[in-house]
Amino acid sequence: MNTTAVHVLDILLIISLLSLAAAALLTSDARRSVILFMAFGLVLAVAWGRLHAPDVALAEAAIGAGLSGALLLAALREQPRRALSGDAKPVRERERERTSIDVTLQLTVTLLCVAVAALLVWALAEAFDRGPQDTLAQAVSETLAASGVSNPVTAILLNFRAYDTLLELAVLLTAVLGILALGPARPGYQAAGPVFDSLVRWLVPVLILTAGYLLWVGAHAPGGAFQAGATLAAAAVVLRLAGHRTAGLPAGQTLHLVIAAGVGMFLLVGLSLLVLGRPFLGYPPAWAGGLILLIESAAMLAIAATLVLAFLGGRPQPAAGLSGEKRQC
Amino acid sequence: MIDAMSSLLIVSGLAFYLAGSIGLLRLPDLYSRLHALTKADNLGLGLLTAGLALHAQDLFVTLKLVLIWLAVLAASAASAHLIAQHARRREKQS
Amino acid sequence: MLTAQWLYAMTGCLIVALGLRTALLHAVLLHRLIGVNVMGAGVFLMLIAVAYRGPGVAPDPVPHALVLTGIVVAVSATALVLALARRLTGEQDNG
Amino acid sequence: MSELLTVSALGLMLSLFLGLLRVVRGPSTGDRMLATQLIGTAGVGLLLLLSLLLKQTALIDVALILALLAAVAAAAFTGQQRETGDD
Repeated sequence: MNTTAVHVLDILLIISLLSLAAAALLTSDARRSVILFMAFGLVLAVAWGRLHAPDVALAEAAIGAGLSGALLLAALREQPRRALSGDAKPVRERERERTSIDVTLQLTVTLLCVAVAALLVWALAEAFDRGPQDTLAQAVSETLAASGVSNPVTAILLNFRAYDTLLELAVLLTAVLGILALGPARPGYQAAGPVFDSLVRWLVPVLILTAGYLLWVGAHAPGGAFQAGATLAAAAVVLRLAGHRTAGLPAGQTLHLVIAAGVGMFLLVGLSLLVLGRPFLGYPPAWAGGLILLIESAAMLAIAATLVLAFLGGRPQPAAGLSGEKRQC
Repeated sequence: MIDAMSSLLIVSGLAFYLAGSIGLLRLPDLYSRLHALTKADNLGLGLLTAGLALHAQDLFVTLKLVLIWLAVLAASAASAHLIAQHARRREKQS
Repeated sequence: MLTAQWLYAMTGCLIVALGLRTALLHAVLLHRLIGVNVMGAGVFLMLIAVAYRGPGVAPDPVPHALVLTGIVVAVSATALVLALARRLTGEQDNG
Repeated sequence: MSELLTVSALGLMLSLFLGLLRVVRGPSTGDRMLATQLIGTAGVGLLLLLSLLLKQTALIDVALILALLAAVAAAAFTGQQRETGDD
């Protein structure tokens, strides 16, 4: 690809990103802001592809362009006239509130943000001056052969820095426990009608298959538990949008098992290795591939359940006994 | 020969894309813009994927390309329907 | 240093500043939340730009792994904030 | 062939850019949703071209995910709530 054309593409991509970010942040209408943020996510996925980060692009495509927009729209839809969207008070009062954040404060904060940006630019310039620091990247490529997988990103997440990923799954678990503790889920959606239903009927199985494919392919190509989990969660969100109340989530005890599966399997494997006289999560090279796939499968389910509960916004409600709606299919 | 075919398909796909987005920008109201957009979705991407499929090394890639086209086709039909319905509902309300 | 690397990293800085400003100044919670998310995207852009090594060269995979998990954590945290806000407005309505 | 792909990628980027103008301009939210749809389709095409140009086959999978989720935004935007359903 010739360099001038690449530069033109880069500049157009960057202008798109900046103008979408600015438009999403500067509009006063909440719905407009969410839609612009979704478009920002779409362009960002293309930018990750352009910067040779396909693993990140996969996650962004599922989350940035799908899930988080649906989540924000769902939150907005539920409370259109409440504090969340700022519509709780009459327009005049809101106007007063907006101007009451006085000009000096606005100016100070804006200057502060400019200073933060300048600091970041300076730090980056320093880093670029020193040239690429490839010590970590080199360490990864040297030990990759013994990691059990050939995709370096998966090797880092599930082997070299497995502790970090374990703790990260614990963070996700904490977030989902918080969401579950805060109350019941948002109200579901009405059946979207025959056109959307016929799409859903084949889209959901294809998304589930794609999630399985991403999990499997993650060992040697871009993909893995995070991307697969996000794709699986997207399948559930589609189900929910089509009017299925539980979005395919299991009920009660099983649900709790699933959301704890990622951390649980990680600990189980780690402790078993300790018992066998190896370091915690120090896989024997011969088993590494299998163990990673085992942990990743559990992590995929846990991540998917977490993201679906994030979209629901609380404890899923059983279909029975609520305003007499019948579940379809 | 295959290269020429592929180029022709890709270029005509691009033409539909551009026609679609110019339509989206220039046409006067939502419903006619909907119409313009489905051109880009259905034909633009269809021709593009067909052109790229001629380059595909293995069957699996071809399969994925076909799936991408079908998915966008179905999604564009469904969302055009949903958006038009939504707009009509809004009009009735006001 | 590559031009593309520099361009995208600087864009990341600008996006961080834009997001931060909204996160601090906007009166409405949802806007502030979108501000935080945009700021996160800016940080991700800086990291991925730093990892980029030019055409045909494998990029540094370590920032990729960081950003990948960051995306998932960001959306979960956003959902937690929304659930908290929902509970809060619910309480206010009842009391 | 590579030149043609490059030019096409720029063309698609232009198409995406035009869609972006409509997203920012509106006027109605329906218009913005439509334009987001166009940005998505252009993004899918762009990723497919980039997968050949940058020799990154995995970008086809990214395009696939974007394509599969293309309807989610519109459904989330137009979906009517149960119980209240007062949209």
